Amino acid sequence: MKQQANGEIRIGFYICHCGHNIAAMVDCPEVAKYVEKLPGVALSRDYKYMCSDPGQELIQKDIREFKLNRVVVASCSPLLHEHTFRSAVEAGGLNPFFFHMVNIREHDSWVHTDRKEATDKAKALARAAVERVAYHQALEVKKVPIHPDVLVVGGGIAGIHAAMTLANAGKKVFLVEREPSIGGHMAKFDKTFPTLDCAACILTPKMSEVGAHKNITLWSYSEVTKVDGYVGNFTVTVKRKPRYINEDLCTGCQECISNCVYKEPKFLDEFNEGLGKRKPVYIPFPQATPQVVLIDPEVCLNFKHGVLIDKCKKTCVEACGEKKAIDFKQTEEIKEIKVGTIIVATGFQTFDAKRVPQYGYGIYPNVYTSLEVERLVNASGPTGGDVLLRDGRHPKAIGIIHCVGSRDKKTNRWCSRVCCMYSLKLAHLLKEHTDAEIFNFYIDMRTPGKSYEEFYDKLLEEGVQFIRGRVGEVTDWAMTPEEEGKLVLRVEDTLAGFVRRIPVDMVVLATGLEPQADAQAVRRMFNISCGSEGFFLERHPKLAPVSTFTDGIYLAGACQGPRDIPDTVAQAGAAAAEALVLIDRGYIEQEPNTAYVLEEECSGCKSCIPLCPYTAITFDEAKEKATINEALCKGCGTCVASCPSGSIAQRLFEDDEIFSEIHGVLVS
Amino acid sequence: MSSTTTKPTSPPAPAVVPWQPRIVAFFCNWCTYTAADLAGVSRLKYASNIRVIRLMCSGRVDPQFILDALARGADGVLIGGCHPGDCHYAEGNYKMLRRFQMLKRMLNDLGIEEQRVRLEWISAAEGEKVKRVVNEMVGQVQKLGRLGIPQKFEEWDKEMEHFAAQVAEKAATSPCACAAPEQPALATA
Amino acid sequence: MKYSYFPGCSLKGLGRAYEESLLPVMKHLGVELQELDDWNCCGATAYMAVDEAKACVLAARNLALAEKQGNRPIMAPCAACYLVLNKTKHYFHDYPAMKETIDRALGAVGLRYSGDTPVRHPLDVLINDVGLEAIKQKVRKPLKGLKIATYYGCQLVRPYATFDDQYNPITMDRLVETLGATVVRYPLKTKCCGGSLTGTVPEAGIRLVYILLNEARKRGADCLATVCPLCQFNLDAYHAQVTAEYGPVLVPTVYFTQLMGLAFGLPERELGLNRAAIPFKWRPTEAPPVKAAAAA
Amino acid sequence: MMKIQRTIKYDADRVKGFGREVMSVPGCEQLQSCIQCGTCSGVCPLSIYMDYTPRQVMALTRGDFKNEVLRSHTIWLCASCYACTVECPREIRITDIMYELKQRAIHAGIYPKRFPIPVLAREFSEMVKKHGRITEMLLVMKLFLKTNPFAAMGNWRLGIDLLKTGRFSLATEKIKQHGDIARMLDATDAKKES
Repeated sequence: MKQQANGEIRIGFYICHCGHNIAAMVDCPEVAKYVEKLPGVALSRDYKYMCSDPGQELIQKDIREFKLNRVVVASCSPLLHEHTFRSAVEAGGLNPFFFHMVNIREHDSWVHTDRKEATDKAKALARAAVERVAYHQALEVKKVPIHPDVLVVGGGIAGIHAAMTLANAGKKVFLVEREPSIGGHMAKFDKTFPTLDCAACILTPKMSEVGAHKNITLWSYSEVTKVDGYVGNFTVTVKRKPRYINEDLCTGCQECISNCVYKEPKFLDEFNEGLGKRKPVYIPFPQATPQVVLIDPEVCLNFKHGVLIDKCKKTCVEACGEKKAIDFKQTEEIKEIKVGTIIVATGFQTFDAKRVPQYGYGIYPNVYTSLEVERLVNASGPTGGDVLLRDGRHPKAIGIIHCVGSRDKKTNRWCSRVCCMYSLKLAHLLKEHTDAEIFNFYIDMRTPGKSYEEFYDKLLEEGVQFIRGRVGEVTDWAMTPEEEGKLVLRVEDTLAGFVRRIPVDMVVLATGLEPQADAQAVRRMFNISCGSEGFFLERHPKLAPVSTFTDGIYLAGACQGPRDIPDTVAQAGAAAAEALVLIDRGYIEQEPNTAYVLEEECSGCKSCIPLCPYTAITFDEAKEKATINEALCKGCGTCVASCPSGSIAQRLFEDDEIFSEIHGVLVS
Repeated sequence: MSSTTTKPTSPPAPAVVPWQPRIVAFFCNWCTYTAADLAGVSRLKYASNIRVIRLMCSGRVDPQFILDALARGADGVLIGGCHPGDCHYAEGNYKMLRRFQMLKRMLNDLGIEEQRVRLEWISAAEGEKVKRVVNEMVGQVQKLGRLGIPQKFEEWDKEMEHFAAQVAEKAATSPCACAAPEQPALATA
Repeated sequence: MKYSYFPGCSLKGLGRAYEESLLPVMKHLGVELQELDDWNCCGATAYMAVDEAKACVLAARNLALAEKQGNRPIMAPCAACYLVLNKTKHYFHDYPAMKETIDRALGAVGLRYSGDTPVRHPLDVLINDVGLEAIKQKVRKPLKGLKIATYYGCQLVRPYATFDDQYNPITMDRLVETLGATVVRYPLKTKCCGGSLTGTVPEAGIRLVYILLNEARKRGADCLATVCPLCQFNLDAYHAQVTAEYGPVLVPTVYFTQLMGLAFGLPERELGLNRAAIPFKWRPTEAPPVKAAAAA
Repeated sequence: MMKIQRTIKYDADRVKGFGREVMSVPGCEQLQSCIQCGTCSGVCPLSIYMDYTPRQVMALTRGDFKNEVLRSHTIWLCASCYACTVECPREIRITDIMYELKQRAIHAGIYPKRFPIPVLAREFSEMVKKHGRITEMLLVMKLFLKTNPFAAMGNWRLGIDLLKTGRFSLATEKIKQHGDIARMLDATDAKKES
């Protein structure tokens, strides 16, 4: 056992009431009394709010007055306030690591119901900390430089805004988008609530700015495939899918498209949700960024099942002429970049309406999803803004069903937050375009947000019908003559208190938002966590909403949870700011919890070397001993636990410290 | 490792059982400790018998910690780490798993029931699981009864002294496997 | 393939034709049915309303008997029995209190229930154990040209959809198609027939019957195929009241087993076809499967 | 002259604890999480005849309005088709709750007089207790005689059809060990008292 050096130990112990949060379930004064008698404790206090300024000043004052050389605070989770108190200790003139924190709120007062038991637990934990802190050593925080470049993953409105913010601050940004163009879901919307300004009008300027910005490297039609390293020094591998067009040479003149051997578009058009058609060579939508066409090898005659066969007349190549932008030989390209911080803005996917068969999506042609309707009412959409049903009719009555794939234990439990508002918007637009009678079927109308409720009022005045009730089913069997040939919704008008059958020509399903299908894979790649519903998990729901548990990786937009455009943009700005903080500081302080070899004891068995995930351990042939590169060590402690001769130690988690904690929680 | 039951299993009512087992837990900083914080923030209620010691990674859990805890009077030990593939340090949890298997075998040889030590993968989002696992574990250990190794040690020590006296020769060393680490020089205030 | 056959009260009474057609068809397919000795009422819907525990106890006796008598899977053709037996099994596993009650009650008459015996519906057995291939082999007179509205009713697929989809079940569709018939799209295939309400609250029950028959008619079905004696009874026996109320909608309702019998070319008197109030007159024409295939 | 009655409910109209009681029954727990969306009524084939919609029954039950619930026709009109149970976004087993309420109504003896369904239920159970099996026609006859004899005549055509088609047998179905049934059912009650 290593004797601890600093001579006499004088510990100051503080237990926090946290208002009633702790005091209600833990008898703080009693714990303070108990600790006071423990060996090494110079003073022991209970106080209402330790994290408050007076609380911190109290610590500093005591350190000077009572010559404290160790401090223990029993309050909330160290993940919340360890840093606060370390600074306080430092301000008091002590090395910040002569401090240890006890979690008696999240782990005690909040989760137990018996005051006696909770108090005993608090005592045990406090004693463990007191015994542990005696072994603490003075440590220096390690500073690691930050690479100034940033990677933004996802080119929706979140990614676009984050990238622009950083680029305008003079930082180099890599923006990686999976689709052929940036813009994401917002580019598909017709108008945006509650202001009803057209999505394209406000989005496309930002898109072209991104495309033109000297600080932004835009890689569309590309995917991140590998992420190595850690905050400040990430190495990222990006796969650039072949679009069979040389981006630098293509001017976006689209001559190739008009001259394609296919005279008429005949393939389902993804951007228009399959409501429209495109050719094998195409540009997703008029304002696509980058303004570069691409070729779909699955349907282009020059390919067979994606393999080049070179059988087509290639009229497109002729049309392209001197530019020579078309390159059928193009292959997938792998790029490797170094960045210091990463912003994940991979967005959401809409709920698959087929999962609620009772609403007949995919069975009845006139049942649409909300996203389809966005395209249907859009002037540049497949019908040029004419609401023409799949069966060629114009609707005289329309039913909009809210909460499809939301607030439903059998599909997604959560409220998707945007459906109420976009349903109101679609109701307004459909009214405008068709003058049909419109019914909104909602469970609860949720319009929190600046001038959202006012928008609801507007709709009420427009004479849109609102029926509070979740639709039971959509069928095509008629009970009465006026129902013949219509879609019939059976629903309880819960406010009127009876059941109704309502015949309509068109049904719109307000599908909810859910995590991207590959969210789990992405999560693993970036080593971040997901909530139970599958959205990426923020570090703290209130105090660190855009940070993740992995330093240097931030979240923006709906990949973290359903949210509308204003919130998304705000969050994207926040994420960018967080990244800027690191970059402009230029370095990050790392917990000095690295491992080190006790040379005199190392037998040179090499068993630790393969264990290290960061290859921080090497073998010193000369000394025949293992050596640890502390710059590479991340402090997991796996090697420490595995060393057969016990000759590796970890700062902040020394064996003595942990053994004394074990002792502490078990005596008494 | 974790059993998912469809019916809500009511937490074992401590009142029923005369004694409270003492359970030491080693939670990794990134997943399980955070999950326990989440359980707190969500005000979930679970048995208070558990004492959590925070480590950066389950990979840091040295089998000695577990043995030491049992030797000092713990009736059970719970280790919590990130789910396979989610480890903040890539693979610390795998390393722990490997060690854990060997440790279990060793405990069997020592005549200590396997169910007293438990390894669980609990992600930062699984506050509910912390509640479930702790309650299950407490119930399990309550069924097994007290382990009481320190008491055993005392008995053995007595026997040794007795034996020593008989052969009338000072027992220079006590064979006690794990003496407490000597405390540093302390001054009481 | 051996099963403990649990007819249930209906198949001995109003649902007679169901049993009459089920037994020969199963025999023809080499499925061995051993009628559960001394079975009792399953405890069905009405009893549930008086005392759930007792209903479950009644059902449990049959489950216990089955375990005692060769421990074969139970085949319950009546949708109500099928549901109650399954429900009891679920409760037995999900609720300790219910398990205790059942154990005590059975104990009183020296019976035990372990909770394992599977409860199967003939449709399930035909599709998953016998298999459509084997059934195809047996088809002598394909039901060519017969348009069928497949009607599953409620309790077969709800709440325990064990072998088919709750919203859009297709096992019977596949079966009758194998027999050579055509299935018409019938959105009401899992709607309620009114159960005992036809008798107790006619205005409600009769309306449901009318809706079901009328929609089948509008969709051009020659008949409805059903899997439940109560459905068959409601759709068939109340035609007079329906006609009086809404005008004639005489679409015959037959058991899927009767259709199988016809397709297998079994003697008609064995199939209880004469028992329907709305007679089912359609008959397949003798034609070797080969020719049928060519014609198709 | 139109007849009016007060519809306001005073706290005295509640039977406090009723809701909690029902929600503590196995299978009924989920009622706590009802959001009153009305899906149950929307899919219920009988809701069109109910005095309270299934959703309202859920609300009334949770709100301790015992008398309103047990007196309502709704619980007796439920045909147990389980559509509501399958569709409920909160996975509330509404059909089972309806059963629970029917049982309570029968035990409390408060249900519409001469209303056939509870009578059917009781007849049914008595017949089972006696014979172990059901003879359907016997049941139907008894039912009509007890509730309104004229309905029996109104259904003469039905009777004749059944006779014609040989489905109208009055021979009583019995099981051999019908003593067993009684013994089992008594054993079931045994714990109810305890």
